[in-house]
Amino acid sequence: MPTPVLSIEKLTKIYHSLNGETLAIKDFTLDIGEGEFIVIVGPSGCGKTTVLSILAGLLFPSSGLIKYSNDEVTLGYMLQDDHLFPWRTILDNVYLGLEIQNRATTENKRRAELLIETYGLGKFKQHYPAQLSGGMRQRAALIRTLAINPEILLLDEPFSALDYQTRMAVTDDIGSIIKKEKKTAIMVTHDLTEAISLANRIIVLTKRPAVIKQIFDIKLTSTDHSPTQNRNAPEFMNYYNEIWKELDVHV
Amino acid sequence: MPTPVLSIEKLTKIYHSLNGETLAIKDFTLDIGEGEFIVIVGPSGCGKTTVLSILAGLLFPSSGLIKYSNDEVTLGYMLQDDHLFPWRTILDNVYLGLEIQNRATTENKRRAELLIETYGLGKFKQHYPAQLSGGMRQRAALIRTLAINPEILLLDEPFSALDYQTRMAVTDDIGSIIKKEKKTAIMVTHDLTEAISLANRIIVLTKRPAVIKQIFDIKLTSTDHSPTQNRNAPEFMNYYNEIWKELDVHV
Amino acid sequence: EKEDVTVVKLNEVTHSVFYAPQYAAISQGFFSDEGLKIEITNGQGADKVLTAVISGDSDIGFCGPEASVYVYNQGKEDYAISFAQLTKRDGSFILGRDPDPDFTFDKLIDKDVIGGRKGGMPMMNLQWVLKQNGIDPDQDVNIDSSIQFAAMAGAFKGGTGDYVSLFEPTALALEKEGAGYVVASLGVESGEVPYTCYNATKSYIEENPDIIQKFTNAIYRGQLWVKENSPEEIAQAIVEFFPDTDIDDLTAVVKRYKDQDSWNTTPMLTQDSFEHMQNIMESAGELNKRAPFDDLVNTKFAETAIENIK
Amino acid sequence: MYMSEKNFSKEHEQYIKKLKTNRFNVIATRTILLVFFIIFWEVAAELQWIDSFITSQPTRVLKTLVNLFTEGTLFKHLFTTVLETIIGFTTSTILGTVIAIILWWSPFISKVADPYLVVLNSLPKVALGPIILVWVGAGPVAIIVMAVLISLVVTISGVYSGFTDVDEAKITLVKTFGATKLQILTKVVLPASYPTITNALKINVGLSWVGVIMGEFLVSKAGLGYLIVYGSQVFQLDLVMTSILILSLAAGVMYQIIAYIEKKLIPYK
Amino acid sequence: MYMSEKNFSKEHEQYIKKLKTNRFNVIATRTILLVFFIIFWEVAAELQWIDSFITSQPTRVLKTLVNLFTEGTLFKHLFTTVLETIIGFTTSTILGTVIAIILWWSPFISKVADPYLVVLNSLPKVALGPIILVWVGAGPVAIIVMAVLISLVVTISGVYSGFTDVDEAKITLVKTFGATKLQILTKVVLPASYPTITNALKINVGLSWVGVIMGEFLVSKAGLGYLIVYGSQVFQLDLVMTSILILSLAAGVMYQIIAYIEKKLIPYK
Ligand SMILES: Nc1ncnc2c1ncn2[C@@H]1O[C@H](COP(=O)(O)OP(=O)(O)OP(=O)(O)O)[C@@H](O)[C@H]1O
Ligand SMILES: Nc1ncnc2c1ncn2[C@@H]1O[C@H](COP(=O)(O)OP(=O)(O)OP(=O)(O)O)[C@@H](O)[C@H]1O
Ligand SMILES: [Mg+2]
Ligand SMILES: [Mg+2]
Repeated sequence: MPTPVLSIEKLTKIYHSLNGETLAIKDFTLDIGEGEFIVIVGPSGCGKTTVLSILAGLLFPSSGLIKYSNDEVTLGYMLQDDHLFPWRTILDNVYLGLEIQNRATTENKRRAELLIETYGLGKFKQHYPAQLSGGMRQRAALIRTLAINPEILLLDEPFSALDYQTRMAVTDDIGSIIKKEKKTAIMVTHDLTEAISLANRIIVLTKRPAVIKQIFDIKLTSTDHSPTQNRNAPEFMNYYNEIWKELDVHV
Repeated sequence: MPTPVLSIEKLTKIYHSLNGETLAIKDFTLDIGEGEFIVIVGPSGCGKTTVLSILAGLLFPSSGLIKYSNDEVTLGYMLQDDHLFPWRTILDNVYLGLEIQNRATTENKRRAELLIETYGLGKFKQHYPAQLSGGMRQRAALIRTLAINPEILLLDEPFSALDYQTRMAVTDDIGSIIKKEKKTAIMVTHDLTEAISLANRIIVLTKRPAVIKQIFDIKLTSTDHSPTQNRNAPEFMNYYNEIWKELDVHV
Repeated sequence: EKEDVTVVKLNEVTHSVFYAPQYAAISQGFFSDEGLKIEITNGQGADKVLTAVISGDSDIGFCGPEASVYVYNQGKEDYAISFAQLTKRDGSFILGRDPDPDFTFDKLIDKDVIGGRKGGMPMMNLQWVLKQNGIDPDQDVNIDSSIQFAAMAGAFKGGTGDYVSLFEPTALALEKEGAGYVVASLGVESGEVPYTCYNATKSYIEENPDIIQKFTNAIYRGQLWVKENSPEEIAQAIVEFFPDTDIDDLTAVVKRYKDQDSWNTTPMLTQDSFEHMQNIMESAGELNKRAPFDDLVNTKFAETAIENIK
Repeated sequence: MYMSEKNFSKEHEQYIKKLKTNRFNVIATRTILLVFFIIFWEVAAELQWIDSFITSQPTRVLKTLVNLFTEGTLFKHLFTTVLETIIGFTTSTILGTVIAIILWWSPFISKVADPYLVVLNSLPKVALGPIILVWVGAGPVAIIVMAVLISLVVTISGVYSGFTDVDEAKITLVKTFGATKLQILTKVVLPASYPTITNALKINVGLSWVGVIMGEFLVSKAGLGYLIVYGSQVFQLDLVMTSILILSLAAGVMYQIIAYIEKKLIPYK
Repeated sequence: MYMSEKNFSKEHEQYIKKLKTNRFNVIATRTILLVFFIIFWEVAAELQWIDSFITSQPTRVLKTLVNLFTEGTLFKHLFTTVLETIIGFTTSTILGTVIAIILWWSPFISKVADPYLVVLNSLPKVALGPIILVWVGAGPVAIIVMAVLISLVVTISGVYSGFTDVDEAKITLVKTFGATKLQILTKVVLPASYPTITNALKINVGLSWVGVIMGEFLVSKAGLGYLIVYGSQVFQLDLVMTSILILSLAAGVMYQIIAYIEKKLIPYK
């Protein structure tokens, strides 16, 4: 494994409310290497979003340690829905992160605009989000995240709001963008097909409190390692069935 | 094929608005046999919901003919979200159809209650929908549809609001309920796995205006023909790839 | 006796010690002697009083007859007729910010004076008095007619205007606070006018002459009673109508009104005073057509009362 | 306080403690503010920093209150105003809901009525005061009409927008069962817009108070509005201030009652 | 009308025709209703079915209008009232938004202020009339204060509830970029609650009119409220009625202007 850009050690998180406390994560330990694509799967409500929120600094852990290889590391967080601001054009939406970090220099803005062009939204720069399809919006949300040039991407079910077929296409699309931009990525998903076709490693969590149940190293023999090709890899179904069993789903 | 309970002939539907007209369906012709499970797939916005709405009598077709084998046929329609009424308990939600059709006799109500018991919501009869999980709510919505004892079920992406794993489980669950109650069903979905594991026939539609592009007869060699078993059938992946190609998805 | 008590709904223009004879008539039982029970509503303005009378919500209105002139001139068929007069002078006083025993009306020149609202009797009367004193109310003084009647004292206390024209007990309240001092009485200056009278619609009078007669009788007895009794006794008699006013204050106010001869001694509304009022209205520019006395005033009940009661 | 047999973590105890401190601080600050305000008012009046004749002062207000109470008139006035408000409120709620139902029932009527409603909505109903007096007469009816006029259009548009906001899919659902328009109304539209309706009621109750006070300013024998007018006529600002304080308390209480009823009516929330 | 080169189907032509007929019917019905109402009013007054002294009548209103116009006073009164309304409206909008921002900024302040706001909200501000005069003096300022008082609390709670309704996820999103509280306010909360704010403004403008008319009843030298008071004082109900009609038109126009600005401000809708 390459040197870890991020090591998580014995992360624990307790939520508090008047009615009592909820232990969401317990002793979560994981090293993540540079350029790795980590996918976290686990039952509903087990604590996946909590892990990402803590990594992104939105929540404080109750205990545990998070170490980045580099103190200045920039994070990009992508949520379930695109959350594009309806009152901003696509271009202005993409500038959002830069504006907030006071880095909206001409150069950075050019770079962001280039990303828009590269990833096929050039014609829609001046459109409002409502004028784009769901898939295009999700792509715009990714570009917004990439515009601040983050080293690590945190993706929380980024495609789950899309319909099935669009989702397949966007997964391929966004997967290859992330690989091309050589980002480290940590993604949460419920969709095992998506997980297996994108991941280097899949972390399976238990029910709440989330403890790591098993880690799968995904090694698929496929021609170009695009998500589409990966889905057709011979090992695909085996991983699928194994992980499915680990998840042990009930309604 | 058994005698058709429903034949659709050259169904065409045009939507009108001030800005122009939209041809949604064109010359849609199909015979559906008793007890058949038909799944309709097709690109987003191609006209799938329109077909179901016309069958349910919610919309008038622009032209074409719909013939039911029996004039008194009862239809049950299930929508994408559960649409349980938050101000009614589960039991009262299930009674809704009976009340509206003025058939809320003691006998019919008993039957509906029995359905609730049979399908595992007995303990939640007096709960409000907000107190149930997504999967349980979706099951309650199905029971509400079944309570009026319909001969034909129309299902419009009934599981798409659920998360991936719950969805798998609920598909199995609801699929077997429908089979057990021996209903004829027409379902729309975007999820090919779901489609293949449930259907007798899959109708693939073109982009709008929806024309039938191809019909797949699904014949899987599986032990008990439950959706779960079906997914593991050797023919599954072939169907999947074939239909996927027919759909020809772009973002 | 109690069985045939008739309820009369009376709408008064404002609640004031100025109307002491009326309250005395009630408290001394003159109305119940006549078999009448009076239910008083505070109309808050002559316009609203007459509105209530015309619309039939009140049987008898109590306000300046100028309002019934307006109504008559607007062509209302079933207009209101005045049948008894209670006060014969303006009840308001001019207050300045400092005591001024040597007050003359010239002192108002170029000053801000808060009067009542345009078209109302207090305002017209003020203008008239100014004219009588050789002052042009439009040119020489700054009359502020913008403030609602009930809010004038407050506005003055709050710093608006140099002078204000006020009724009792407001004037006294301001004096007690040291915020204003009575410098002149408009009642004394204006001469006799039918300042506040009782009225009812033509049809009501036609249909209920006996009630009107009984009412007039009681008012007359009230007028006689205040004439014969001291301010202290009057204050005692009417204190129940002014629960929030101190009895000494009440006495002082009663005395002020009694001393300046505010109250008519009979319910008689004379043609002279009626025409005098129309002069005032005309001079204020609010009257484009004089109304005939015979149509608007009915003196028959007053005459009968005066004849029968000694 | 919620208590359980469970042993909570230290972190949780701290959290609960912090919550409690926080709540205590809020309540303490509220109380201190109120007390400080009253004391300041009193002291300022005593030391004549402010003109207590105009601003009144707490002890005077208290005295006036005691007076009103011992004279027994306090409840008469309060009762009159509250009764008028309740009648006005109830009338405009019922009337407003019925009209909203008609508008919902017939899109044609609703379209025809639209511009009229906009004008009626913007028209400051206060201006109608004199006309109301002339039309319905100067009596309690005028007060109630005023209250209804002021709150009616707001109620109509509140309830109607509740109706139109009802999830289309819920209506589609009952249509699949073959529901008639009446059934759609009673089974879906009305219950679904309960929350919007109760919200409209909260606004409505406030406006009814305004209307009643306005009405009492115009014409009245009793009531808090009458006390205010009378107080300012005889220049007793203590009485005015006291009445305003009673009024705001009464209005606050009625608002809370509506809020409470709302909670009871919507148990599924 | 939208026109295109395309040939539409017969069905579509029918549909368009039906739409047109429908629209025509709506407009025709509206007009007929209005005309019929005016004619009925006139005829009923002429034939003395109704007492035209009380109800006035269209020709009299027209005459009064012409009079006011030729005397040149119409615009003076209209202008005065409109100006006061605009000032009151602007003040309470700005003040209300600022206070709402403070409440949003500090949950502590917002919690402390809550019960006070409930009472202030329910308090019929009309009752404060006499007190306002005493406090700020008798002049245009009193009118504007009245307008602000009446509309302020509603504006605060409208804007504040807009702020609190902002999608939490949007705030989380900018937090992932490391946004400060000020940035959250300016980049998310304010723009996201534009629609709610403009909605609050629509209510606010109505209340400002009420406040101004109330204020003019209390103290005024000119304005539509003044005309109404004067008209009822001298029993010229024609004048009262005319003023009310002008008032409702002016209020309706101002409402439409706000609605138009709303549309322009929110192009993405
Ligand atoms: N702010 C909070 N306060 C209290 N409990 C919370 C809070 N946020 C989350 N939880 C609880 O913590 C647990 C984990 O939540 P989390 O959102 O991390 O789960 P998840 O794995 O992302 O779920 P999902 O699959 O539904 O997205 C859940 O049981 C949830 O109820
Ligand atoms: N009421 C309507 N008026 C005008 N056009 C409509 C209307 N309803 C649907 N359409 C159009 O008709 C087409 C078919 O719509 P429909 O909802 O049947 O598609 P669908 O296949 O169910 O789509 P999805 O996969 O998104 O559910 C779409 O292009 C849609 O824009
Ligand atoms: Mg989550
Ligand atoms: Mg659909």
